[in-house]
Amino acid sequence: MKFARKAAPAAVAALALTLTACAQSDRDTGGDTAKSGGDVKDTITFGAAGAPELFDPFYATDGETFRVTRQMMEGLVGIKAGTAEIEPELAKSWEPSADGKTWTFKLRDDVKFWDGEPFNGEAVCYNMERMFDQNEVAAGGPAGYWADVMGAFKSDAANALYQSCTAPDPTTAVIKISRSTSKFPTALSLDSFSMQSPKALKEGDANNVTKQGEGFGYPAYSKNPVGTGPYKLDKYDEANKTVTLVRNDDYWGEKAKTAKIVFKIIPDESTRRQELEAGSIDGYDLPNPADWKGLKEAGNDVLVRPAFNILYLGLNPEKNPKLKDLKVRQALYYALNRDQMVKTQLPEGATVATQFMPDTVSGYNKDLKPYAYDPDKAKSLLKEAGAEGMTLTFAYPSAVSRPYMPDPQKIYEALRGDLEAVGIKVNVVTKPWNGGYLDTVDNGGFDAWLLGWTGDYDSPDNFIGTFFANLKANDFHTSATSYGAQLSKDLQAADAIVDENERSAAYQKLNQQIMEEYLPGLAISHSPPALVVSKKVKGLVASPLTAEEFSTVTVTK
Amino acid sequence: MLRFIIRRMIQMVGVVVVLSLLVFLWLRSLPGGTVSAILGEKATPERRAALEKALGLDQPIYVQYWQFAKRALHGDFGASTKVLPGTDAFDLFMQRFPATIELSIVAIILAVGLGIPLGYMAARRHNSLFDNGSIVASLVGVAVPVFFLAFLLKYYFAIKLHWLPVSGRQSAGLGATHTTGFFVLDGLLTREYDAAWDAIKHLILPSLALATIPFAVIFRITRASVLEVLDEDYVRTAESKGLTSRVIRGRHVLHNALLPVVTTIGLQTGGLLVGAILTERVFNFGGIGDTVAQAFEQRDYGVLQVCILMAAITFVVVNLLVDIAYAVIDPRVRTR
Amino acid sequence: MTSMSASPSTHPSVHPGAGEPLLSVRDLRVTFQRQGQEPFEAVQGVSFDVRPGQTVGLVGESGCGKSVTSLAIMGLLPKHGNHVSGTVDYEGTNLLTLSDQEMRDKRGKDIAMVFQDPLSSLNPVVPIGIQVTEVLERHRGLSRKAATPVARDLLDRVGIPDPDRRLKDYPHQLSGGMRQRALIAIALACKPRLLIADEPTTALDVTIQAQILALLKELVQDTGTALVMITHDLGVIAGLCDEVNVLYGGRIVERGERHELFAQPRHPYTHGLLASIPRLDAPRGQRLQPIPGSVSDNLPWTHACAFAPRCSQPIEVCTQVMPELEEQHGRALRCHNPVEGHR
Amino acid sequence: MDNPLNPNRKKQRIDDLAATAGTGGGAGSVAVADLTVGDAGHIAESTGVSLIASAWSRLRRDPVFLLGAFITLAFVLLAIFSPLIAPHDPTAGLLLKEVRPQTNPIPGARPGYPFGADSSGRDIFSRLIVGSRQTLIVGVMATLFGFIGGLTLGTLAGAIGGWVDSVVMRVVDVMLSIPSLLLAFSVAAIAARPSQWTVIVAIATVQVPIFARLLRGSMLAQRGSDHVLAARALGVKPSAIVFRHMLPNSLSPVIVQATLVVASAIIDAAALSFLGLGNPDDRQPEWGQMLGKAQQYIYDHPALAIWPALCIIVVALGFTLMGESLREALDPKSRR
Repeated sequence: MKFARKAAPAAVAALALTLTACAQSDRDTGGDTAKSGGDVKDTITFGAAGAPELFDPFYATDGETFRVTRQMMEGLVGIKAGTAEIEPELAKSWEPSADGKTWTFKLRDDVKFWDGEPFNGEAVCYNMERMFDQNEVAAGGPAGYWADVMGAFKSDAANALYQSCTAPDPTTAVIKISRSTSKFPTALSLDSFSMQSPKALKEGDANNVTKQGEGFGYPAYSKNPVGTGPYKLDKYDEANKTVTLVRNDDYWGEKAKTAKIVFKIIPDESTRRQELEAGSIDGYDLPNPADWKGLKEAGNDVLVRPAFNILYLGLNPEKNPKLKDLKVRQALYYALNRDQMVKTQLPEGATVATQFMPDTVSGYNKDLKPYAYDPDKAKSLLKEAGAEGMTLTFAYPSAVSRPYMPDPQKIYEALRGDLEAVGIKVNVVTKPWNGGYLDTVDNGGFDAWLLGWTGDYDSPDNFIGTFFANLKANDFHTSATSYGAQLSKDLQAADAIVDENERSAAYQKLNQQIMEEYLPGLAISHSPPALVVSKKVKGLVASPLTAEEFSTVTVTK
Repeated sequence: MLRFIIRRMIQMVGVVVVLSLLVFLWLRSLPGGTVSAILGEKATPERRAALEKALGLDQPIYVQYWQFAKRALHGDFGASTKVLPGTDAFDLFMQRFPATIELSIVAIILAVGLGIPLGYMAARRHNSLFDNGSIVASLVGVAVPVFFLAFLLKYYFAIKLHWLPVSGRQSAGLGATHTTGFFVLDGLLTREYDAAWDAIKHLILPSLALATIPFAVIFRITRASVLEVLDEDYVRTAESKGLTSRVIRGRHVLHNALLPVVTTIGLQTGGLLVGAILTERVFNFGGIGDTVAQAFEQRDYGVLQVCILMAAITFVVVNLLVDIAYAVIDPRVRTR
Repeated sequence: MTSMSASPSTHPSVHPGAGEPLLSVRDLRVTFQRQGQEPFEAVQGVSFDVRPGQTVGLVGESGCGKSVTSLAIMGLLPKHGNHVSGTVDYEGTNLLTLSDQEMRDKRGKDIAMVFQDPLSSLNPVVPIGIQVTEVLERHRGLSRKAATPVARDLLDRVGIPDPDRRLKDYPHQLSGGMRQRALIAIALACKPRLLIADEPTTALDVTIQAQILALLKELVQDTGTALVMITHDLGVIAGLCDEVNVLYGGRIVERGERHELFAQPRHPYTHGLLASIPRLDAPRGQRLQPIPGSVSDNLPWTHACAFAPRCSQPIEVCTQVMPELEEQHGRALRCHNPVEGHR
Repeated sequence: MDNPLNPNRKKQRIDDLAATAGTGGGAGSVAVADLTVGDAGHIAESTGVSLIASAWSRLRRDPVFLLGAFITLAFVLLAIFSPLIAPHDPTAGLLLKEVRPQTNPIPGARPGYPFGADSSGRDIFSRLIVGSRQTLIVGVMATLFGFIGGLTLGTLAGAIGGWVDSVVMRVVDVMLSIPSLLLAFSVAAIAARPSQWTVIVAIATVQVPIFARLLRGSMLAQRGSDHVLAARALGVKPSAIVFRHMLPNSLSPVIVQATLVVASAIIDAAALSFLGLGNPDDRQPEWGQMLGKAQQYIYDHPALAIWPALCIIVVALGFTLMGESLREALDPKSRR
């Protein structure tokens, strides 16, 4: 005990010092509150489901982060409120070359980053080069959207979609890409590709992503981002799990209507609901469809977003050879009573899918009709294929709720019942989403499974391209089928068509082929995700891309 | 005494080393993993491979453990991958830990502050209505699943009656200053008394829920222990000396009766971590319990490793403190 | 030691301890009532006197009610589930009618008690010194500081070596004999006029037993304290007591002056008790004669002699009629068919 | 969450309980011998059989025990005959056609459906009734597996002694030092395919060290006891001594513990379900799972949680009351 006795006073003294040193209140003295008087609140408090990963959107991958950074950052290309369509944002206009490989962007000349740096062509190119030039660690993980869209980084420049960026004058940026693609320039509307202050990026050593143990370490910049948007980052109180943004008073466009946004992180959905009812938050994302009614009755506005997703039943012909027969796959499709499932298990506004993309995406084929519910036809098809009484290992994920399937188990139960009704023996398998479900899907461990996709941007390639274009490795194992190679080739060809109408026509044809001739999987439904705000909140426009902007929002007292 | 403490410290190091290996192996044997958690639907084989390589998860497991052990020795537990990506796992732990400590302290104060006096009263009125009633009440308290109790409290006091906040540690718009991470203390130190009061209000329901089981246990142990001590010869001796009931109660009955209670308190304090997982989840309290559950769901290895190891160390330290406290009040241990 | 009256109440004075009885127990009855169980009368009308300075023994097997009697006198029986009746006059005051507080004032000051197991009777977590001083603080109004030297002297007086150090020691650090000495020191701290010793030597080694008995005898004589000695061991009685009460099944079955009783036990039970003690002067080859059976064989006193089933010489009436306590020649006896002649 | 009846004062409590085994005759400590005159002599000669007999005679009149036994018996009967009692098929989505996630997620009560239906249109009343069976299976199987594991370890340690004892007991101590639900959580998490059985195994794992310590303690206590020494002196084979003499005498604390474990197993199953580690397949209803899954609808439809929670509370209370009164009846120390 001797040691402890000697050390104790010192420790106490040190503690006391620390406490006094840090016991200064750094609270605002309430100036803001006074300014924005009237019947409008100066703060929007929004219930977020998760903590933002970091504040440099380039390394972010999830919606919770983008919801925050979207208020602070802008890209060359923006998204029209309430739609998936693109519109000018930091670029006033753009023009592709005839081969679709050179894109000239005309930039706004009245934009400054918060730190006073001007936004111009050089800044654009600095940003593009910064995104392109990632170290190995960042390339492997955090820079995921770049990897998705551009294919590769500077270290592997030959395989990259992005080639170069030049700034002939301050209001012009010219971006060269290696091939014509439907992604361009739509993909530039992704939050990850927001424009950030070159000076701040440099000073914050923004590209210095490191491997830290089994995770990634991010540079200082990721906590102090500098953008051009209507809000600035004020404070991230990690202990109290709140992110506070304040209005950017020098914003180039229309200034934000409310001075402050507080994102309160509440992972549990029912707790978000309770907080809303208690009035401690003004709104939250992804309310449980079961709560919609109650929420509306309590006087809240449930804003239903147009569905921009697809739920499908994946099939693996490699795992279960019976599935190689188109008739069997069609039989499964006819067996499903999707109308009833959509009505009973999915929220209002959900629709039965006719193809692997929602109707807002260009290339959607309006003429396709859904496979009707026809158990008799299913049975006869199975008989024809000699697959009566076949066994199907059919899986669904537990411990997860996705926008396209709010309650996987319920959806599964409905579909399973339909399959069993036509004489198929179903092996019920379930695994936790992060606890082996996705891994098993990727490893081809199930005959059939439920999965889906939410679009990142308005491009057919983002849907059917993602699913089937990569012949070597896709969840549907199209490489094991007769049509796989052809489909992959056709998809790549369609993507490269420069003319929009021509391209759309090509995709429509592909959609028809996929659904009628190939049927690699069964497209099930589109389900609209919603967000809910109290009736005091005005001016929030729901976005199919879940890309709501809060700058137009006011909250009455 | 000092030797005893040193010996326990050495034991603790052993426990931590063994546990670190166990936790490491446990994490690696979990189905699924960090990669799925990070990539979600975008988990194509190529992206998977790239991410595994970037995270070093493609190496043989013993290499991974060796790397982990080497880093851990320097206090480097890596960064969080999903709970708070990029944040050092240890920093994350230190940031969340005060919430759990604050909650646990209040809960244990409630449990002890109510459990010991009520247990004593029940024992003194052995077989009375009060005694039987409180025994049954404590058994009922134990039979109620904690998370359900937490929900009931929240439902009535926060949602229906609006007396107390629904969740969290502090109201979002308060903009309170946080220095130590103990919000009540922060409020007092920075003289933001409204913030301290706000934090206290947020503490009431979760700590009540968390305190139930330790309370029931402490109550029953105290009661049983007092009953036993009341029957002891030395209490009769004390009575035969004509001592005042105050002296008998304090010096002879309670002092002895509290010995097993102290052990119990220690064990219960350790067990609070479990209760905290459930309670913090219901109240979105943002402490270690909540973090562990979240890290588990999202397969955030770094955070899980740190949290479990630190929880184990805390457990051992608490038990050490209990043993020291035991030695202080039981001379038979002290002077052995 | 002249004539011994059978009835204590009419008995004039006896030496030692001449004069009015210090303690006079009359028709003491203790009934245990447990929930859902038949009431059980552990003490069924016990009467005896203790005069100042006198040493009185209560002898019997375990379960005969002797300890219950002592606890009833001290007012230490749990209030709940026990019923005590009769009178316990201490210097003219019926202790059974005193309030809890009044009784507290008497205990430890006027009447003290030494218990059987010195280890369990001392608080394990309080130093010996405080266990001595607390009684001084309570009854003599001394401060802790003032009481400490007194306690030290007390420990010294009961023969504990190095009393200064022992004051700070805890019970587990003392030997068995030492602990019993400490208990005696505590009991005698306020110079009580009556000391009840309940099997004070049972838990001790034989060699220590003798020391403790000698100490008790010496202290009692020095201070003029009356002593009620409760024991199952007639050997202890032999060395210490003036008068002996033999209890069986909650009643006194025989009473007499020590020498007379030892020389000529009349009750078969007393006789049996004496016969079961090994004697050095017994002829070689003579076997010890244990009393057969156990207390569980008892008959109810109400319509029989409780001892009859174990008796060596029962007659028919023993199982039909309760014998009364009859007094003759300074002795009292409760038996239909007493043992005749000397041992 | 962790149930204080089995859990955390663990070691000490377990050892106390173990000490009550096979010591039937030693009753009535010296201090109270005189007070329990009639009783004491009786007990002094009693054997294990009459210990149980006397315990039974006490239990018969104990209202606490009777209430607990009544609840337990009703529960077991319900579980056995549930399919006959339930008005509807608990797995059939009878009201599914009414279910609309956004307008009518939970069909309400009506004639024939006293508690309404769940979100899959299944009759809640029937599910509660039939759920008793799975609940009983979880409780009993978890206890049984825990007991078998504990029996193996405890018998090994207690009967063989020596280094086997040390090794086994170190393992047991390590297991006991992990908060119980955390251990169950860890075990359940490893399961590649979560199901009712993973829940059972996870909960059973937590009980293994408790049973092991209990059995080992009471066996050690008996190894030195007279009847074992006598049997050994008579040349009875060691295995026969263990199985015929020691084991039967160790059973009374084990029975007490088992009764309490059933209660905590049912509660723990609910907690696991709440944490998302329960049985994901809800075709066969189980109360803990029903409660765990009801969290999603708890705000608008608290009844969905309250009914299964009430069932759990009542049944857990029944087992607990029975266990506690058994413990008291079999514990010689409490015979006052």
